[in-house]
Formats: sequence, structure tokens, C-alpha cells
Amino acid sequence: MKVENQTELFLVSSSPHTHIGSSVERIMLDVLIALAPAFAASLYFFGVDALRLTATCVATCLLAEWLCRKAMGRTNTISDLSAIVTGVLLAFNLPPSLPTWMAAAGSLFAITICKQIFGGIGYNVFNPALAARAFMLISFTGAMTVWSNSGWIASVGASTVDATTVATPLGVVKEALKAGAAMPNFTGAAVMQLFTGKINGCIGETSALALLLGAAYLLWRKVITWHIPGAYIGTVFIYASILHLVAPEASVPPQIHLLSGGLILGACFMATDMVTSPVTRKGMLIFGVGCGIITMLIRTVKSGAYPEGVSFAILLMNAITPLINRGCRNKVFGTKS
Amino acid sequence: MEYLLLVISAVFVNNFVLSRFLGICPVLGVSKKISTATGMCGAVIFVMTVASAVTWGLQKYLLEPFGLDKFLQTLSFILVIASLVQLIDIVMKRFAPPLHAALGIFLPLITTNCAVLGVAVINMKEGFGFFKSTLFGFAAALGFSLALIIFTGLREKIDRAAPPRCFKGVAIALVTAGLLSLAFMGFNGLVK
Amino acid sequence: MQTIKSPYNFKGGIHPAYHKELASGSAIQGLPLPATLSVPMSQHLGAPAKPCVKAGDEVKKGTLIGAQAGFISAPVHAPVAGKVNAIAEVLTASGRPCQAVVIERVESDETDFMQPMTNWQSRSKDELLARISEAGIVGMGGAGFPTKIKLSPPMDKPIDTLILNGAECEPYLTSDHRMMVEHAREIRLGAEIARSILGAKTLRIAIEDNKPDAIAAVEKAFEGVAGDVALTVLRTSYPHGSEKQQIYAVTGREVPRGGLPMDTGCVVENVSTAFAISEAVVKGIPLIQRVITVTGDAVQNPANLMAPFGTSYQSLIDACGGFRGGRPAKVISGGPMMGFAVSSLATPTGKTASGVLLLSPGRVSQYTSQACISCGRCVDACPMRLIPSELSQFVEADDIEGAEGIALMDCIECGSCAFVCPAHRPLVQHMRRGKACIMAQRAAAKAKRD
Amino acid sequence: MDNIILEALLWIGLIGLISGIALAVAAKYLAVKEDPRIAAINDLLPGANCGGCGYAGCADYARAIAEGQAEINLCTPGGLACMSNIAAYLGVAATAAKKKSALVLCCGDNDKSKKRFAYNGISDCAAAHATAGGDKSCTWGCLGYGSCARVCPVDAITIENGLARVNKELCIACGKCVAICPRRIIKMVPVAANIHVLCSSPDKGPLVKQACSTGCIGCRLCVKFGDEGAFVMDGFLAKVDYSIPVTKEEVIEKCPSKCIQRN
Repeated sequence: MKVENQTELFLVSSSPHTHIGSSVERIMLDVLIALAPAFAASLYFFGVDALRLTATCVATCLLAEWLCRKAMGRTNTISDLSAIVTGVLLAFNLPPSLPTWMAAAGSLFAITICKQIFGGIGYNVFNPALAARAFMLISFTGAMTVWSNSGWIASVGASTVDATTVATPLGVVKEALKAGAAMPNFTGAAVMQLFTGKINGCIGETSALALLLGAAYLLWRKVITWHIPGAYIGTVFIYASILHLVAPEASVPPQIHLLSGGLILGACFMATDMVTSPVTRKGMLIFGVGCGIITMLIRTVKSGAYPEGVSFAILLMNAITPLINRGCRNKVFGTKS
Repeated sequence: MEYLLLVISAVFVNNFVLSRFLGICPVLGVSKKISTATGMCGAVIFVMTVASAVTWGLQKYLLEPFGLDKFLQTLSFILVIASLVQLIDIVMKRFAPPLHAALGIFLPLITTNCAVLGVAVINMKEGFGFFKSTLFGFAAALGFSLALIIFTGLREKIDRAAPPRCFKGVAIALVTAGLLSLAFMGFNGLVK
Repeated sequence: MQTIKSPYNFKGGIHPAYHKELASGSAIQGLPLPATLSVPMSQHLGAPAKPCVKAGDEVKKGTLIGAQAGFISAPVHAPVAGKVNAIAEVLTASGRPCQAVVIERVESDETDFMQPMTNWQSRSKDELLARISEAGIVGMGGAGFPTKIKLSPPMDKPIDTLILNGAECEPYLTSDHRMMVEHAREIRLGAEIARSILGAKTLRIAIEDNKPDAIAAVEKAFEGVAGDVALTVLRTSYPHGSEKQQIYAVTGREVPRGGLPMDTGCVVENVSTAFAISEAVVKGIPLIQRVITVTGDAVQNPANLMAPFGTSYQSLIDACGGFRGGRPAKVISGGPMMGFAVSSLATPTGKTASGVLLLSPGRVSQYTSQACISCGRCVDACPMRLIPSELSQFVEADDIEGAEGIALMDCIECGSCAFVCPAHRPLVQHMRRGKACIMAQRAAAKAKRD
Repeated sequence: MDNIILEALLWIGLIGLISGIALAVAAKYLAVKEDPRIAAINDLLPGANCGGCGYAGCADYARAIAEGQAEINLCTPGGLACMSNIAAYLGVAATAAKKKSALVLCCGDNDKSKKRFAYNGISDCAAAHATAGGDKSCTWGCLGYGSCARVCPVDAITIENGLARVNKELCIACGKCVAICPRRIIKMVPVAANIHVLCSSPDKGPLVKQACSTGCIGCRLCVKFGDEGAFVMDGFLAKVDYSIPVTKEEVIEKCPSKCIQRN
């Protein structure tokens, strides 16, 4: 549609003729900037593996995007940076020891099946990175749940858990509870460890501190609003607090829920994905609350197959986003009350 | 509690459409408009609940006493369900013509909706009693409706999407259904 | 008279860069008139006027050249003295072809005005309305709705509030601003005339707070007006000049969906229209010229010019020292938010054109055919609380019925959505297309019924 | 063994009988009077239930036809034969009785009628037309944004260099393009006719020349040299009277602006 105007003709379009100056590229760039602290943290905690996975995912996503657009005979969109964002987010959701080819396969799935088949950015119905993670979790269950030992288990004194089993914090708890053991003892130091990120987990999700820094940047740049992360984290907090108050021995304290299992990453960076979340403020709140409830359901029902559940919760809410949008339209100006 | 878990299981965990992959055809067929989809949901909930009850009676009082359940189950169930749907079709045409018009060809198609036969067969396999069978039929239909309505919402969005030409229409709808069923895997194991 | 801060803030709206400083300090001035003027017969909403002169006729300044042609229509008068060259077809600023009377100007002081109405207070309401109609006065804020009709609401819609619109929320434009600074007394007179016609108890003057000198001038001029009169200072936000948002900001009343401002007991008149009313009633001068702001970063000396209708944009630009930095990329009639981009500098001015905006290539952003990324910024910006993203996608998919179902017809085309859209989607154009389809369907259905 | 088979048959038969009776009773007492034409039209449709017509299956489409809500030419699988059968049954004129096809009455592509301005907006003719009157110099000519091509159910219209062209082999004369063209320059013409005046501008010669190098300037040469009555003037625009067959093809050469063309 853009006109290359070398001639002396005036440009004519429908109004308005001025623009605030924002662009999709700028939004994506802001997201990347916001992800930078978390990337730094992942390099610090996981070293070369973080770099290997992130580079693999980004490169594969870019390549897949380029190839898809080429094959469909459409204008190339790799310059809008959305493929890079997908690649980084997917990499952040992978365990450090994952083989490179699996990361590449997941990235390919994210871009081709979850995004470009629908026509590219804006048309996809599920967050590509999350859908790809769910796909990998089911296809490569073993490799997707192998974690390196960061000493967190020892620090909470979960002695009942087999010392060779290396799991994420919530995984530890779930295994312990399934085995009928007592709730591990969460010391202040253990919580602090969760906050800074020295724990087992996917490479980008561990450091709550770095992620919150990024989220603050996004809020400041007005790329996201507080509604989705606020409602999501708030719901998880309230739900976990109630459980903890009712049965302190059998449930994880709320602060552990908030700081682990990729909740911050999911709430601030994945649930806020514009394409797959509602457009009105009311819809965003419902979306966030829904994500929170489903996350907690998956986490706390003992027989559940997954200890964490952020990705599935967001995916499920992605699925009903069109329905939320339909039900949460604003009251039009002049509607009789 | 047991009944509640049964319902939750049938609606979310072992969703008929997204987990057992039954009844895909009406989901693809009537997911273009939310109004038609809700009508279809109503019809399916009604048919599946009634069919569960009727087939339970058929099994309990006819097939089992006469030792026919081993080989006549499928045949007789289909026969009963088919006539039941026809009956509903006639009744609906008489008393709810707009709904009948909205459902169009898809009402007779419930006859061949494998979810209906599926729920009857699962009921017998699990050895549910009358109440449990009926409840399971109802819950399974709820699960079907949930999937159908979610899918309709998505469908309205993907119908406006711009897939490559070869993926337009049902193809992209099936891809979406696949991804949706991937998302539903999150409920795995919540209820045994 | 008191000055109050607007007690109500409408939801949504945007804060574009205003660039008013380019022309706001420049006093209203005349311009060297061109040799010929093409006066369009359609400078208002409704049926175009019917030319009532022919080639070769001599006209004086103020001679009727186009007769009112229907209920919603307005007459057109000769803005200068001269000889009618031809009745030709021109493209108006909005791009629609219409008939125009081409006048070859002669230097002459002869006028053909109406009788001044000294002591207008003693005149009847009908006399005053007839004068306003005869003078060809239409809303000068942009829509061009005949003022006479606006000032004669049906009996069952009593008007209690007259709002003078001096918000001028469009970026760049300063014509109303200068009118208020330099002609506040005449505006007051016009407002009093309109108020007495309407029998409105309350009078409000709405001005955005980015025009302190206009506020001061209006405060001074309206000193001593009797009754419930106040100056409402609006916070600067686009689109405060839109009737619906302004009525809300001033009175807290919402114009009902599908309704008109008079349903809330309000009538909104632009300050320039009030000026035109006072000129027509007190001096007998029909509406033949207006202040037009020539501005933008691609014009040498931005200015506010008092230009007779039919002056070509080329003459206006010449009077402002020509282009700055080469040919502009876009020439806009009106402001950047709701104005029309024109294709030629031969476009003549008219009653509704409050500005000519010239933008250099660097200031112009282009629309693209990118997909909506559902960021929801348009939803936050929409002052009508619609969902522009969804509306545009419905229209794009030719689901006009679906778009109508989610209030497409409530769109006021203010452009806030497209202004903030990071995907640079031509949202307003989608809305216009959808609305045009619905209007066509309705017209067809009506034709079928009749 | 025999016994069991017999028993099974008996029971199935019995269930069938009961269901059948129940249905028969229901059908009798709960029957809804229906327009007999619906069933008849349904029989004429192919019964593929493909939904290509936009209705939920053939029966629904048949009902829509009987109620006069739908055109009879929407069935793709049934094609022409199906349409003429329905037309015969309903006693309406089959649209294909005298075969027509759509024709774009303009031959001014982007090289012949230059742009007045650079249009930046949605690719839709009505939208382009509403933006400053359309970007083509000729305000009567084809805008070339392809609204007709998009609405064509059989992909018979292509856009070449800013000009729509109808492939008359493919055209089914549904009239959708005629209705959607904002400039009203697509007309239905007999398929048999093969010489046309491809211009719609009623303007005087000099104005046309300014706007387009191939517009009809109203020189009347075609009227003079063509067959008696085959070309008629409508103001400054020549038109073809399709009731008169054209034999003198030299008019194509005679036309100074080359807007009389074979198609």
C-alpha cells in the first residue's frame, strides 16, 4: 500500500494525516530491550547454554519466517522483529540442557505452524512461543524436564526427595506431596534465591528480579498496561494465600508461587502478547484472572501432570480471547444506561 | 464429589472433542457463527443426555438379559439414536422453527455425530448406573459445547486471517483445532 | 461572567503535537487577490446551490450567485466584484466534483450587501433566522451544516444551552484562535443573537487551555453579559472540538446513540460562525470570506489570511511566501486529523476550510496494509468507546453487517484510532467505507419501500 | 447358533418397528406445512450439501430460493444446467437465456490515463473513489483497485496495469461486478458481440484528451463509417447498439483514439 513517490504528485490519503510515530518494529524492539536483563541473568546462571539456545531459536525463527514469507510470495516481515521476540521468548522457556536440534524444531513449529500458516503477525490465535513450548513439552517430555542442579533443593532441606532427582522448585514440591512427604521448609534465603534467579528452571524464567526490571521498562514505555500482569499475579497471589491459610502444611506459600515456575515471565511478557490477548481493559482483567486460576488449578491439583502450568494457562486463555473480546466491548458513548 | 469430578473430567480433562477426538465433524461444520453454534450445543446436550438414558435402558433391560450386548450393542444403539434424532428434528421443526432453520442440515447430522454413540458406548464400558450414565452424557455434551463455542470464537478470528490459499477454510480450522487440543493437554491428569 | 474549568473529562482522546505556534502569533491579514476566483456551489452539507448567474454577467461583492436549492442547502454570494467568466466544474477540497462560478475580478468598491439590522433586539426570531439563511451562513467548524436549521430546532426539543465552540482541537490550525483574540466582541454579538433566537438560558464558551490569550480576550469581551454565562476551559485533548465530546465536557450530558446534540438540549456553534452571524445581522454582509490558516512545515511564512471564497490554494501559498524546502508531500484542506488531502493547488477555498496545511515528506507518515496486532491502543483512544481494531477487520472482510452490529455508525471519524495505530492501518478509511456501504444499503432499502 | 441370529434379527426388527411407528406418528401429528416448491427445488439441486452457496446445505438453499431470498445462480456444482432447470421450474427467465458477459467500458490503463496524485490507502475501488475522487486523471475510467475482481465468483476478472479486464469465456454474468463498481463502468453485453467502445467518459473531446490518450472524443467517425445504426452518440460519447450486428470492422482503424476495440 505504501507509495514510492518520485513524481511531483501529491500524496493523498484518507484522514488523519499525522501519526504518533509508533510502529510494530518499535514495540518489538521495546520488548527485546525489556528482555535484555533476563538474558543477562540467564547468561550468568546458565552460561554458554543460554547463549546456545537463544541463538538457535532466534536464528531458526528468522530463517523460518523468511522462508515462509518467501514460499507464500508475500512481503518479507523479518524486519518487524517479531520473529526475534518469538525466538527469545521460546528460548527463555527451555531448560538449559536441551539439545540444539530440539530447540530448532520448536522454533520451526512456532513460526510456521503457529504464526505464518495463519498469515503472519496479527493473525495468529495462539502465542507462537507458548504453543511451541507446549508442543515440545509433549513431544520431548524427557529432555524438556531435565534440569541442572543449582543447589536450591538442598537449601530448602527437601531431604525426602531423592537427591539425584533434579527438579524445578514447584516440581520438587509436587513430587514431595505426591510421595506423601512434608512440605519443604522455605527459608528466607531460599526465597531470595528464587528472586535473584539461582534456581533450576528454564533459562529465562528464573530471575524474577531481571524480569521485573524489564516489565517496569515495558510499563514505562506504555507497551503493556498493568491490567494483564496485575490481574494474573494478583489472582495467583490471592489463590495461593487462601490455600496457604487453609492448609499451611499442604500448600506452598504464595511468595514461592509468585517467584517460580515462570509466572513473572508469563504474566509480564507472554500473557501480554498483544495479538493473542483482549483489547479492552475489562477483557484484559478477565484474561489475567483466568490465567491465574488455570495456572493455580494445574499447579495445585495433586494428580496434575504438570507442576507449573503457566504456558498452558495462557494458551487456554488465548483460545478464549476472541470470546472475551466479544463479551467485553466498552459501552458506546451515548448508550442509554 | 465423585459426580463433580466426573463432570470436570468429561468437560475439561477428557474433553470429547479435544481429547477423545469425537464429534469433530459438527465442530467444523457449525462453528462459523456463534448463534448457530449455541443452537447446536443445545441440540447436542439434549440428544446426548436423552441418548445416554435411553441406551442405558436398552442395554440393561434388553441386550444384557438376552445376552445380545456382545454383538448387537452398536447396531441397536445407532438405530435408537437415529430415530431419536429424527423425532427431535420433527418436534423442533414444529415448536422451534427458527432454531430448526438455524441448525439446518446439522441437526440430522447429529445422527452420525460419533460423540453420541461414543458416550453411549463409554457409559456401558465403564458400567455406569442410570443416573451416572445420564450425567456423563450431559457432561460430555457440555464438554462438546465448550469446545464448540471456544472454537467458534477462534473460527471467527481465523476466518478473517490471511493464510496461504491452500490453507484457507477447513485446513486452517483443523490446524487451529490441533493447537487448541494441545492447549487442553494442560489439564492432563487433573482428574484421573 | 465566570471562568470555570471543565468539570467532565471524556474517556479516550489523544494528545498530538499541536504545532500551533507556527501561526498562532500571526494576526489576521488580507492577501493579494488572484485575477480569477472559482466559487464552488457546494461549500456546505446538503444540496449544492444552483448558479443564478451566467457567463458575462457583472457581479458586485455580495451579489447572490448561487441560490439555495432545497431545505438543507445554503446560498452562495460573490466574494469579489467582477465578471462571470463561466460556470465550470471544479473539484472541491473533499474531492467531489461540483459546479463553480468563475469570476474575473475587477477592482471595485461596489458592494451588494443586505440592509444592516440596526437594533437587532427588536427584530423577530423569524426575521433573524431569515437573515442568517439569506446570508448563506453554515457551520464553519468543518461540517458546514446550515446554521439556520441548527438554530430552529423542533418545538419538542427545547434548547437550554448554547455552546460556543472555540476549542479548535485540530493541530496546526489557529483561525478560530485568532478570531477569538481579534474579534471577541463580534463573536459575543453573534452569540447573543443566536442565544436569543434559541431562547437558551445558558451560554458557555468552550476554549482549550492551550490558548490563554484567547481565553483572556473572550473573558474581557463577554464581561457583563446577562444570565448564566460562563467560559469553560477545557483541558487540551483531541477531539474536544467534536460536538458530542464538547457537550459532554461542558455539561456532562451524552448525546444518545443515533441522536442529535439537540436531544440533550444543547446547540454548539463555532466561534467563526458566531462572527459570521453578527456580520450578517448587524452589517448585512453575507458570508463571503473567512479566516484560513496557511501553515505547516513546508510553507515559508505561516499566516492567518482573511480570504474570499474561491481563492485558489496556490494564491494563498503565494501570499505566504511560497513553499519552504521544495514541494510538499501532502497538501491538506483543514487540519491534519480530519482534513482532506487535496490533489491540486487549484482547489478553491470554501466556507468550511479553516486551514491549508502543507507537510514536507518528513512529516508525512504513510498507511500500510499490515495486519492488526490487537494492541488495543485504538480502543483506548476512541472517544466514542468503540473497538476500531475489530470494526476495521470486519469491514476488511466485507462483513458490513457485523461491523454495524458493533456500532460502526457511531464512529465520528475523528482519526484518533489511526493516529495511534502502530501498524499504520488506514482505520478511518475502513470506517468510511463501511459506513458508505451501510448508507447505500439503507438508501436502497428505503427506495424499495417507497 | 441359528437361534441367536434369529433372536437378534427379531429384536432389531422390533426396535426398528417401534421407532418407525413413533416417527410415523410424530410425522403425522406434528407435521409442518411446507412450501411444496422447496422439496421440488431441492430435488433439482445436486444434493452435495457443500455449502458453497452460502447456505447450510441444499435444502436450506432451496428454501431460500423458494422464498425469493436467493438468486438461482449460486450453485457451483450444479452449474448452468441446474440453474436453467430451476429457472424452468420457477418460470423465471434464466439469466443465461441470451448469453451475456460483463465488459469493462474503459481501456485507459495507467500508461494512457496518468495518475493525478499518489493514492495511499486501502486497495478498494469505492474507497479510492471516495478519496479525492480517485487517483486516475480520468474521473470516469477504471480505477484498477480490483473490487470487481475480488467479488467475481469465478475469477474471470484480472487487473492489468491499472485496468480491469473480464475474460468472457469464464464470466457467468452474475452481475456482481456491475453492482460493485463505484464508477458504474461495467456493463452486461451479449457474448456474441465482439466490437465495443471501451470508454465511459461523457466529457467533451478536449477534456477527455487531457485526462486520457485513448478516451472517446466524440468525433463521430464510427457513426459515419460503421454499419447503419450500429454506433450511436450519447452526447459526446459513442456507444454500440448491440441489436445491430457489426460487419464493417474498419471502424476499429478509423477511431482516432483507438477506444473501439475487439473483445
